[in-house]
Amino acid sequence: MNGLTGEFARGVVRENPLLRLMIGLCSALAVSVKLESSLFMSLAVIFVLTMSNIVISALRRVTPENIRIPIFIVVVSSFTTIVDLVLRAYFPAIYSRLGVWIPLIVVNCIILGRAEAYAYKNNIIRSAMDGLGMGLGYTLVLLIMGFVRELIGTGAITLLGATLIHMGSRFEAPILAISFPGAFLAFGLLMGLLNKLEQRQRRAK
Amino acid sequence: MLKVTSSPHIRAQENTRYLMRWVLIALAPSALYSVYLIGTNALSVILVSVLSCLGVEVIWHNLRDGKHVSRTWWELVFLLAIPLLGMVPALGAFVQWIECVAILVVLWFEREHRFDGSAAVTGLLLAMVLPPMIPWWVPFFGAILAIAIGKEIFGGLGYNVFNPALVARAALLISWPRYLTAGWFKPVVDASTSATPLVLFKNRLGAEVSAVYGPLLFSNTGGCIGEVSAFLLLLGGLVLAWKKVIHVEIPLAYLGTMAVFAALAHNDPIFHLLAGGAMLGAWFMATDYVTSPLTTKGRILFGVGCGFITMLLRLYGKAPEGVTYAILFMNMLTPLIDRSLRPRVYGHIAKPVRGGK
Amino acid sequence: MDLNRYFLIFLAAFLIQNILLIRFIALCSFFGISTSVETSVGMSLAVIFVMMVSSTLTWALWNFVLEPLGIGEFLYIPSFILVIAAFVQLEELFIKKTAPALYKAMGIYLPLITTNCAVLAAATEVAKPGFIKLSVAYHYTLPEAWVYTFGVALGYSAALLVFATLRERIDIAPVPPAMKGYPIAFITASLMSLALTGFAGLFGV
Amino acid sequence: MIAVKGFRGGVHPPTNKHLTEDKPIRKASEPARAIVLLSQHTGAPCEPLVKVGDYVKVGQKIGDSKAFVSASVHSPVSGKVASIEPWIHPALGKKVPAVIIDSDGQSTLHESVTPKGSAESLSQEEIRAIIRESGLVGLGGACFPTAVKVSPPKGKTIDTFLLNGAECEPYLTADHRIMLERADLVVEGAKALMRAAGVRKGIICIEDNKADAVKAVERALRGVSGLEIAVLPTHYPQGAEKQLIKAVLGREVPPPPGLPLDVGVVVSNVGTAAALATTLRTGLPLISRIVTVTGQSVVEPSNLEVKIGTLFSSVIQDCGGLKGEPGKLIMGGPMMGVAQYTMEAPVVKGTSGLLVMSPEEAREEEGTNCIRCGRCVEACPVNLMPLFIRAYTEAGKWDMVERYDAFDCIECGCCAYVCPAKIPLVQWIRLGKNELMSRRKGGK
Repeated sequence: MNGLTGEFARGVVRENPLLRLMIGLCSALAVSVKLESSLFMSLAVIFVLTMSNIVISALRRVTPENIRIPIFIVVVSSFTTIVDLVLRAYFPAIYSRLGVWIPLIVVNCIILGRAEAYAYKNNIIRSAMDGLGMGLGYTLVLLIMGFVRELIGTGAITLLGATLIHMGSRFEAPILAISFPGAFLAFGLLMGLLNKLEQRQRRAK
Repeated sequence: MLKVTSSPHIRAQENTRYLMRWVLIALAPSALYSVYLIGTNALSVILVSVLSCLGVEVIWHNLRDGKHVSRTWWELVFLLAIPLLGMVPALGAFVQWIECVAILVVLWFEREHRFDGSAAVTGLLLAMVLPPMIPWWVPFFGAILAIAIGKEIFGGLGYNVFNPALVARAALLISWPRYLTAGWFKPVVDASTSATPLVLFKNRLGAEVSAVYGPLLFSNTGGCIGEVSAFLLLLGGLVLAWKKVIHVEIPLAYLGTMAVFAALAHNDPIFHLLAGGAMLGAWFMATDYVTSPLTTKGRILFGVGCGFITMLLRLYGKAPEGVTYAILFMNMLTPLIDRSLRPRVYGHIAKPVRGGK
Repeated sequence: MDLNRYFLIFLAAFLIQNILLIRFIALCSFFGISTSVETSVGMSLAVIFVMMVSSTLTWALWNFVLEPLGIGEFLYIPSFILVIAAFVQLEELFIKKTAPALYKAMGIYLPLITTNCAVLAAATEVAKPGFIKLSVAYHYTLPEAWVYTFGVALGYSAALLVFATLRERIDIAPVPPAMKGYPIAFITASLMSLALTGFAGLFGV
Repeated sequence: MIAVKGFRGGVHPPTNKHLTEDKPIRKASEPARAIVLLSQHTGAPCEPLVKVGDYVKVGQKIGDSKAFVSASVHSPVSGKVASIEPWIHPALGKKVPAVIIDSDGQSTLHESVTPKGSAESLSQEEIRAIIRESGLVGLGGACFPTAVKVSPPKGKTIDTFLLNGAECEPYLTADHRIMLERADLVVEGAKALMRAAGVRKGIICIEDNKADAVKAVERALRGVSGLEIAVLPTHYPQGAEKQLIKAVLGREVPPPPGLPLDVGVVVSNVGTAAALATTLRTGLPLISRIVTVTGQSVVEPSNLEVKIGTLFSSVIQDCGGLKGEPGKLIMGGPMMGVAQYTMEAPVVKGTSGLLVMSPEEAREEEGTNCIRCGRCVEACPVNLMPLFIRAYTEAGKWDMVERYDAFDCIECGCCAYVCPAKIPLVQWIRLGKNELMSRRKGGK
């Protein structure tokens, strides 16, 4: 794989930020309690990640090496503030659910990590693709986790007030799935499952 | 042919199975008594829990070791499909018995498997910390959690960090709180309430609870299956101490700390020792080898910690009982305790250099 | 001077709302650093120190500058993170000059702390109470902010140290191959979190 | 009587001493062929002093070394040197050079074999020279050259001499019988050793399961000053040097390479003392020793005085042979002895016993994972945590193996004895130590 699709796909699978690079975990565990919050958090992260990658890449030739980190932070925190204010204004319910995690995007390791490791060294289009790919990798895991945890833990999936799936009244949802320990547990099991699949694939080759 | 092995060439009689067998023997009076008092509900919880633990262990080991893999998968599907029979109205009430028989059939197929007895102990302990009046699938899932997440995923016997039975209980408590905080055994004498003494105490109806030593000791008190008789549990614990199966410093430190704490907080120490899961926890849960410290000093610290947290949670916490979390919390500290309280090696002047990279 | 209140703030910050196990903040360092007990101790010391100072700075910044000027809602993210980043940079230089031994012990952890969400989270919480949903306080006085921050930092350190000792033990266990490494670490964290859930509601916190 | 302090840890395995404790020492039949290994002691191996075809006499020195830490070997028989070739060493499990002598059955004494005098009549230097010449080593099993032990380096003062008659190993009764039957030799030898080492205070340490031996030694001590008896409760591994010092004196020997003389103590076995006394009286160097031949599979378990170099098979034949197929042949006791893969190894200076187990007794139980019961930690007399040393050895984390003080292990076997999971802990720890040693040598 090479070229732009390569940049894009890399973040989704091979260097998935959550499952492979082990960064950006905090928010992923916290917001994956519901599909809805996973979705909005992912959108916020994709936006901030892509935009800051673009801006940092664009400024990379004029950014002095020794103060690059503060500059990255200023860029990232500007976009984070935008998301913060937009969500607060238009989706107050979701904002209050996501709470601390929106402002904490600014220290989300994915974003600063990509800025430092990629955007600062590559051109704008590549950086944008990298941001999108990484964001999508994050989104993918978040959606799976959000879906599974919400479905098992509450017995139903609701999105923007509409109930999409309902397991029926005889299903007694284990609250464990949406609890704090459940987040770690689900994530650990998901990683184990992927490892298992990968091992099987490797053996098949 | 002369056999050549490394010294020593003689071994003590005790083995892992022997130790596990004694734990089961020590728990048996309490378990049987609860079945006698409570009836089939207790029997069903105990059977489902013990058999499921054994079943999960066999299936996990077979898949892990690659033994009879296809047969094992069929067994797994078979056992997991049986709960679906609960949908059939006529069968609904009997599913637990069908499941028990099914597990027995599977165990018969796997009869050459070497059981070390730890799964049976975990299963019985799990049953003892559950209320008797719960749907049968609660201990079923509990057993899966205990053996799979509590133990086998860490590498099996001896490698788990937390007490498997208590992991399962805590997870079940989060998952289905309404079953785990109700469904207590109803005492025969005082049928007007189904609350446990600790719940009564929590609700500040505690003035008269001190007068219930008799019921606490000998039955007739609300609570989990394993809480029907503090006396029988104490007896079992003493048997284990006498057979040198458990290290007696843990229960002594545990119960001693509880008593002192209670007395300092102007509570009735004896009530706190007899009520709830204190006896079961101190003698059977906290003494689990795998999850408790290795040195005498460490074990005393462990017991004191358990007793302190238990009383803290009982007196100032939200829930009436704290034994489960106290022991789980101290389990978590066990590697740290083992690391910090290493015995001074013979001939070494100062404390040994702390381990670590 | 209500000692009781200090105690409750500390207990909540340290144990019941443990920043790592219950609030899911700073997990990247939790999983990344805890592979060895020694590094965990080093990181903990660095975090305790940086957190105390950062919280003092942000508390002052918020109460004396941002809030009186009414620009807090827009600027708190960039200004706080910049204050922290700047302080960490200065501190690194300062320690390097004045206390080489200390620098040796915690120097390599300092750059990592800038992106340690726990620092930003605690620093923001003391300025804007309710940030990480702590129900004890609505407004922190400076001593309360210190107590709170110290509780958070100590809770972080304790969880990190305990987790490192657990991982040392799990490290040599025959964990199923698919679960080796991070997956089993997540399961362990899940059970730690499970053990802490029992403390919810202690003293009404 | 000395107040005994005891030591921590240890175990109480069934002693099984009843098989031989009432059997008086009898002389084994003369070997037709003696296989004298040139390395029977701790330290530098000996060079042969004879050639193939030479005629040697009983007590003639046939191997020696110039190294300080070494002990010479002597011919136990008279006859012709048949060959000098490698032969299996029962403790090392590999072949080492040996002088093989075909006996002529005459037992002609060598000219050097003449009485040396009593302990009182000889000077310190004279006794040391006699010890060196007679090839005396610690007969408890460690085989450390006695001449080295009684010559402390300058600057170290020794205040106490311990005579080790604990014999804590199950089954073995050789020292027991020596103290019972040859108490006067034991006392005489102890006096000589104390004189050689320049110590005034000596304690003879005997476990309380040998009450008759205590009485016999008490009787022999009448009128002797400077020597006392300490009766110790039966407790394995009390006969291990470090544990004995801790139990009797409450002192702790520093970790390896620390030695008892670092805490002012010299420990010697009662068998060694008796052998020295024999040398003083008769002039015979160390060419025989008392061996307990025991076990359920031996027809007639006995305590034998055996010439060094006699093959195990012939020693066992002397005891009526075996009942059925043997399961295991162990040189030494069951706790620290070495399992043999052949009966054709010779008796060496360190052969305190031969234990033959039936196949039934030798069967090993299948174990489980370590259940962290902590029994090994409780049992370890040096306060190690054997389970961690094993776990880190298995995981290959050598730095942790060292941090858990694997080098302090005395390989007494208590941990493996008590382990309910039946883990061969001693074997693991030895493996860890070996790996650490080779890593150290490798410069890492």
